[in-house]
Amino acid sequence: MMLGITQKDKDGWVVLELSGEIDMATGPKLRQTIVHRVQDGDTKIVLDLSGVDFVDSTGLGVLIGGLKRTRSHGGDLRCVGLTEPLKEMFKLTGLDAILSKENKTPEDIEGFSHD
Amino acid sequence: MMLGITQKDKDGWVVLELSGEIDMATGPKLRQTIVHRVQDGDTKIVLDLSGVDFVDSTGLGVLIGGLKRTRSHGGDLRCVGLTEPLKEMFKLTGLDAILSKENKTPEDIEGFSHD
Amino acid sequence: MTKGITLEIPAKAEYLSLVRAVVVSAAGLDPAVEDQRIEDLRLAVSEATTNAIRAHANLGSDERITIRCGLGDDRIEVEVQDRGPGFNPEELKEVGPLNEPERLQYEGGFGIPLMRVLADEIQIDSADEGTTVQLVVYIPPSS
Amino acid sequence: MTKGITLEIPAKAEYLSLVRAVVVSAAGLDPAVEDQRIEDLRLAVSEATTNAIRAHANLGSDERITIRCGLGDDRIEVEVQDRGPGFNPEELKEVGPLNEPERLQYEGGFGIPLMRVLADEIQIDSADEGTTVQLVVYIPPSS
Ligand SMILES: Nc1ncnc2c1ncn2[C@@H]1O[C@H](COP(=O)(O)OP(=O)(O)O)[C@@H](O)[C@H]1O
Ligand SMILES: Nc1ncnc2c1ncn2[C@@H]1O[C@H](COP(=O)(O)OP(=O)(O)O)[C@@H](O)[C@H]1O
Repeated sequence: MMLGITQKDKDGWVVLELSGEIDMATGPKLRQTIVHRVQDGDTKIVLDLSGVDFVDSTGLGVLIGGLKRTRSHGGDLRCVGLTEPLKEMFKLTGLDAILSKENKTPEDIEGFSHD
Repeated sequence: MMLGITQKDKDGWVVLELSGEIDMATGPKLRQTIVHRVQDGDTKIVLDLSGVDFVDSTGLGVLIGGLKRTRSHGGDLRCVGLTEPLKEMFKLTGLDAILSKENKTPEDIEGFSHD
Repeated sequence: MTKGITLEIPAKAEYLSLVRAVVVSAAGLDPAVEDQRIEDLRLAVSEATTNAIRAHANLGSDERITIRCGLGDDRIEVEVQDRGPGFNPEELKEVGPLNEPERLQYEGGFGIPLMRVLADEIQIDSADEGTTVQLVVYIPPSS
Repeated sequence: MTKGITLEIPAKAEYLSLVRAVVVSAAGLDPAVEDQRIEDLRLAVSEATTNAIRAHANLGSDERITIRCGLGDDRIEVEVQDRGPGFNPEELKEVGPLNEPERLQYEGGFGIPLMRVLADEIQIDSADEGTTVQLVVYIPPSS
């Protein structure tokens, strides 16, 4: 299983649509993508996880790393589209409190236009 | 992976909606179902395979056995809803010629009402 | 062959779907392998494992079946090894070619002919101590 | 524990998804196991295997990781065995409980705490020759 990453720009946010699994094999690819975008000055990043059916602790590490990296550059990282197993995982690890912000779709995030 | 079998009666045909895989583990369940229906006098049987994503040679054996059993009692056995891998498999083994009869849905079979 | 994975299962039909899941996962590790070839391998390995399970029917359940799966640069190799009584593949009853209506008088005997059609290479080594079937599917060179 | 399956993989991250597929297949053999518990086991075993792969980082690639999976009447047991340098689970740095905001200053150290939450039983046996993590998930009695 691979991790697919499709990048879109929307209302000042970078949306990364992810599909597959985020683990030790695929995490580095996501980390790199985030690092590059922040280097390019794109510090407001949304991860659309609706196509992701597995995140392990390595994946969590990548998300936390991305959160810290974007925030330290004045931006933010949000996760939307969590499937049930991922919600469970985020709850177990306390990540839900800071990462998902109750957002359900990219459109629910402030600054996103509804079109 | 199990094999699910849902039975329906329709216009004098017994429709068995199958889901899962037909192999050495699950084949006996299908064989028994067919045997019982023929014993009950239901000799015109349609297998709806649209939910089946794997049939091996044991499964083929069950289909051929069912065909012979129904025909020897004056009935017939038809297969509909074949997915691509199954079509391939049926072609390889010559089963397509006698089992599927170009039927795509139960409705395409003569004697079926369109509702 | 690059060193790959080894799977041991009890000789029971209920483990067939797990074997197929492993083969599909292993073959999927190389993105160059086409879906159709993964399907071919899935069915071929399933047939070989079915025969192995049948061959164990009269053995104690401790005797397990071993499936080895290796990904090389240009090929996937899967080996199915049983500890059954063995057989002589040359002496198999000729049941007519696949794909002929008369063939359908038999409800069995599809396994090995199917494996031959599905795999790019097949080798059967059988002796009194057991049988090993090796199946090879080629991977197209990634461009 | 009923005799189950054994899987050997090279210590490479790309095999993690295959290990998960095997665990899901094996647990699914018993219809009494609920989907949520299969998810729990999938993640817990993945964490244990991730640690095993990391522990092999400095070993030759011939040294493989062994995953054993057994289904009993009332439990699924999965054992992940590596040949890494071992560690002392008692001496793990305390990184605070899961589920506390301060916890997020660390990007790692989630693995073992997660396993403890997800599995009904966990046993870690570690020595210089390697580590074996045993994870148990209970199966509710089928009514
Ligand atoms: N692994 C094996 N061990 C012993 N005998 C085998 C094995 N594989 C195949 N055979 C023998 O070869 C015959 C033909 O096999 P196959 O073509 O797969 O058809 P089928 O299994 O339906 O009979 C089997 O009936 C069996 O006698
Ligand atoms: N199988 C193992 N072999 C050697 N050391 C291990 C093993 N599993 C865990 N450890 C040690 O325990 C530490 C904590 O593991 P864990 O809670 O999974 O978090 P992480 O792997 O993210 O550090 C690891 O950093 C490692 O030092």
